[in-house]
Amino acid sequence: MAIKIKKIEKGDGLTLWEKSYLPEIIRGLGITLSHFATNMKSLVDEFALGKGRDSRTIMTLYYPEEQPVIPPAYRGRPVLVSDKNGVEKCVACGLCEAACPPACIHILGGERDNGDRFPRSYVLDGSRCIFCGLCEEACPKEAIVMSDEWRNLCQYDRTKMIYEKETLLRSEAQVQKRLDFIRSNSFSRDRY
Amino acid sequence: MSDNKHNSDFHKLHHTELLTLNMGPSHPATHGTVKFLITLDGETIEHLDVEVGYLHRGFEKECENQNWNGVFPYTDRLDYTASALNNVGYALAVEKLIGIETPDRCAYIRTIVSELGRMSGHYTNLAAGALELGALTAFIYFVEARELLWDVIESVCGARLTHNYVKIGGVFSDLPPTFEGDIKRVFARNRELWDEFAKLLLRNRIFVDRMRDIAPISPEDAKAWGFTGPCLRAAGVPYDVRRAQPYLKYDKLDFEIPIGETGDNYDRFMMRMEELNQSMRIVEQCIEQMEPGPVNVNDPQWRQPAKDNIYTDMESMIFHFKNAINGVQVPKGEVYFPIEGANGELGFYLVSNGGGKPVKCRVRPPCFQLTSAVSFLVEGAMLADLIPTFDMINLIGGECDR
Amino acid sequence: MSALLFYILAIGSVSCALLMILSKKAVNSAVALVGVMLCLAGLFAMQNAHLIAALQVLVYAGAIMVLVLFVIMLLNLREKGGLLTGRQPFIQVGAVVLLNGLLAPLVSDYVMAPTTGIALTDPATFGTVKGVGTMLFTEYLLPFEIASILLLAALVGAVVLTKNKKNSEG
Amino acid sequence: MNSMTGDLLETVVKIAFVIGLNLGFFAPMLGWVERKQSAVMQDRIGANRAGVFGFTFIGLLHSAADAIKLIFKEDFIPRGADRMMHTLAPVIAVVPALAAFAVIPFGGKFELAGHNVNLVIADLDVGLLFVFAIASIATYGAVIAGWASNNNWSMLGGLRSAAQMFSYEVTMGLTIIGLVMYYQSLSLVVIAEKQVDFWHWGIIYQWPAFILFLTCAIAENKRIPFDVPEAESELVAGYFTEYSGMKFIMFWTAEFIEVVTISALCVTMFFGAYHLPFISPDMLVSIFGGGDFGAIVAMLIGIGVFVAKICALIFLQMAIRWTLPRFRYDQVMALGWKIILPASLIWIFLTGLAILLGLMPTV
Repeated sequence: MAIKIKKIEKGDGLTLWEKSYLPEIIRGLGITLSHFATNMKSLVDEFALGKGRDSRTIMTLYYPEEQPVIPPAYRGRPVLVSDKNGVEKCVACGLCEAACPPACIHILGGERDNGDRFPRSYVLDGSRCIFCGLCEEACPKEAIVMSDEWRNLCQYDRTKMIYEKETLLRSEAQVQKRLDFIRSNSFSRDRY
Repeated sequence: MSDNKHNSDFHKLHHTELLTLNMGPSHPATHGTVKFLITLDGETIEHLDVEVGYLHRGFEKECENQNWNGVFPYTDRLDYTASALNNVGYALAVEKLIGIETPDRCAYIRTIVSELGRMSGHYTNLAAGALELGALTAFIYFVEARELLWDVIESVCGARLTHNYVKIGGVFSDLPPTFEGDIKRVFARNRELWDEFAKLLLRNRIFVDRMRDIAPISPEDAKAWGFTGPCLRAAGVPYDVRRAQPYLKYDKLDFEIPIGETGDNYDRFMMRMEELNQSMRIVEQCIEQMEPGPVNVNDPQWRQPAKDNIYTDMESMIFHFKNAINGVQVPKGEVYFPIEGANGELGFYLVSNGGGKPVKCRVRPPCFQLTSAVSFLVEGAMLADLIPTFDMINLIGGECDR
Repeated sequence: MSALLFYILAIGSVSCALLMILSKKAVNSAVALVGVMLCLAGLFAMQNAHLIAALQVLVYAGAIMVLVLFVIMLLNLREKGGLLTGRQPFIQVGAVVLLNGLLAPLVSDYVMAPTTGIALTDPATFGTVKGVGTMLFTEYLLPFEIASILLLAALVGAVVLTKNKKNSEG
Repeated sequence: MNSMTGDLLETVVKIAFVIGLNLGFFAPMLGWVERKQSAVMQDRIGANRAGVFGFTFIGLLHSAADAIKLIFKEDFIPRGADRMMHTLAPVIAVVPALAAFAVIPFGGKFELAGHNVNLVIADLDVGLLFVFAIASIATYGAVIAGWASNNNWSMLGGLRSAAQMFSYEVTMGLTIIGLVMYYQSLSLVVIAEKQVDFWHWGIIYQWPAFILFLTCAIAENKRIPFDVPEAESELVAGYFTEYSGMKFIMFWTAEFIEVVTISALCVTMFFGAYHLPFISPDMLVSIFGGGDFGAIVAMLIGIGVFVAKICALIFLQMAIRWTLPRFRYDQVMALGWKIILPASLIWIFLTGLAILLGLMPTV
């Protein structure tokens, strides 16, 4: 493709009329006030006339009452997935620990009576986690996934941000959306 | 140092003295954390020292302790207003070192996210520029535009600010099915907001007086200071890495390089305004040209296997465990790969000894060179001129200090 | 009622004046002087000289004192606060009283003499904008114009001084 | 009740009304208007969370919350600051802002129970001059605050504000000379009364004076686009950088009251004061059956009209404040001295010429 160069338009062509400040001030006021009028109308429509959420032209959410829509790709708090019996799928292989860039995962592996490996303790330091999703990528068992949980990620006390295995455990149904996403999209055979 | 030089005979004769001001490290105008040591004569800046380094997090050293894929989250935090661009730059550098070529669709997706990243960077910069001139409504209009863009980015990458989307040999996931519709809707709205932003400012004499002929730079000086990106193009040099050294799919795309005349703040502002339009065009063309297909290289050595392949496919299993524990084994060698970042040429210089971790990961941050020229640009100007100049230089602490 | 107001204003102006003379800090003195001006304006207003009162505030308290304050601030004198101590306050007050004593005969000649310009004016228009304006542009036109030329000279002087500074710098 | 106590009582009631209107209604409302209007202009919602038992009243309670918070905040005086001046400055800022209202008529003259009620605190012959005199005192608040804070940013802000306010005072005085010539009076009461006829409203013949005056008044009030003394991106917060708690709220209140004062002045001089278009107060009195009842109703309508007009102008000022970028310091001065001053001189000349030639009939 040939290199195209575009000389930008300079603002030196201000006419005498524009130099008198007034027309541009009036034009600016026209823009902001038209926003004001549109938004006022939509607010009246929504709250006074009860036309509902769709009529709103303001993009801000009334946060605690309204919740944002979280896309399936969203990476929230990393959680451990449990199988049907409520036991974690994790086999304490340590791949997530190795892959984690800020080193926020600490695993102490153990062995059950039937010979299955399991994490004796699984600690995720939420105050260090950067939500990069590399643990999810590294896990061969789909045992740790990035959930869509984003509440209470911040605490006043750092000790409250250190998550133990019990607090991280989620049933498969709870993270089904994310599991579907990574199976069909991120880590599926169609990718390559 | 400067005191002897600037406390000239005039000041001695009139028993006056210059005022030394510490602007920053915490000051409303120093986005990021940077300190200016200003010597003022009335309102005129006699001398200015920029002190950077307050946001130094040891990025380059940190990389030496991460495996090749683990560096991506850190590159996000270089230019955090346009983090996808850093991802892409680093990935391209590593791939050049390995010598692999990503599939077509992947290249298109990377082009799209780079341009979205560039747009987000420019939106942030222009909005902050308006804010610092006191035009709060214009600021919010562009923040709204950026917010809409981030919604799309979030649906693609999973995060609004630190995407960590690009991987060695591909991207994390394919575009979501809603992507095309979202982009159409968002771009339509963003074009409206662009128009309103332009109408609020560009012909307004207050704005023009604040920006025109403030801190101009000649093409020669700009080159000598190592300017790249919008600031260099504002001085009239049509240098753009996307054209000078095409990567990804840029040679198949039709876009224009905007250039300015005098290299003043107004030109720099206009440059970014125009690049927003060009970026939107690029994204639209990419969506048009893109065809369905794989988004990762088909070689288990470099990319993550599918989850159900890990236990069924021998090769996948071996490389998955090896890559996760030891990192991707990048061949020995060194490489420099520049891309066009939001602020200019963003280059990654990587050295590998054949192991799983980079031996050296050096970044050429575009705004470091730009920041070094701030004192050259504003000496003799007024205190109030420093603010828009500094904004148009667009120091991003994470990128400049690393 | 008006007597009460008079005493408040009078005591206010005198105490502000004393504060001005006695305080160590130049800025405090300047602000006290503004207080004096305001109290004087109140006294003028009580005499139905509303125009003079307004001009007193506008010109002296509002404009001139701001400039004085401006200069004091720029000089950035590093003094201690509080009032003067020891013999100094007596010396300062004494000096002012002495100066006033010297000037009193001069002033009294004009102010206290019963047959000057004031008596000539119509009591109905005394102190009003119209009255003052008419007098200024008829009877006292020449002094008025001379004063404006003097001010113009000062203006030109100021411009010349600031211009000089730029040149020596360049 | 002898007439003097009656007068005194009347004055006290009027003063209480004006102060109550400003501090009790306008100052908190402006806090709300500034937040909400800007929010709606900018596609946002604006503050709406402060509430009592879940009732938020579309964010109205935020002003109360602010006041409570700021009153209980630490009153901080920086080391090396002049304590007395630091405390005095916010007071000097607030008092003149309120005092200017003394000469602004907020209703007409009515006869109530044989007593002449003139709805203005002080019917001064030199009302306009009084306003300017008071405005010139307001400069001290900013200057002293800037000096007393022992902070370079405050100092720069104080110096800028001194120069700016001083310059614009001069210019502001000149911008309305044309209007004074048109109405042949400096008394705001007289000017207000002369606008009974809609065709004598100041805006009709004197609209250039309105534009010039509004510009100067906004500059005098140091709001965007003229907020160089407190430009937050340059001088942090200018002269009140070092203020917190009650003192900060006083600066804040002073700024809002000045917005109201400017609006009230513009209404009085250009927009027919308390008059409805085409309906005189006398007509209102007779419409409502004359007598005391009619007078009271007409009085209330007059006050209501006045307040409504003020609100409209406040809306305009807020819209301007949220639309425009900021000037540079030297550009503010250049605008004042090189554009507005000559323009107002030209306008005085043109008005004089028009009156002389009979093109603009004086009222």
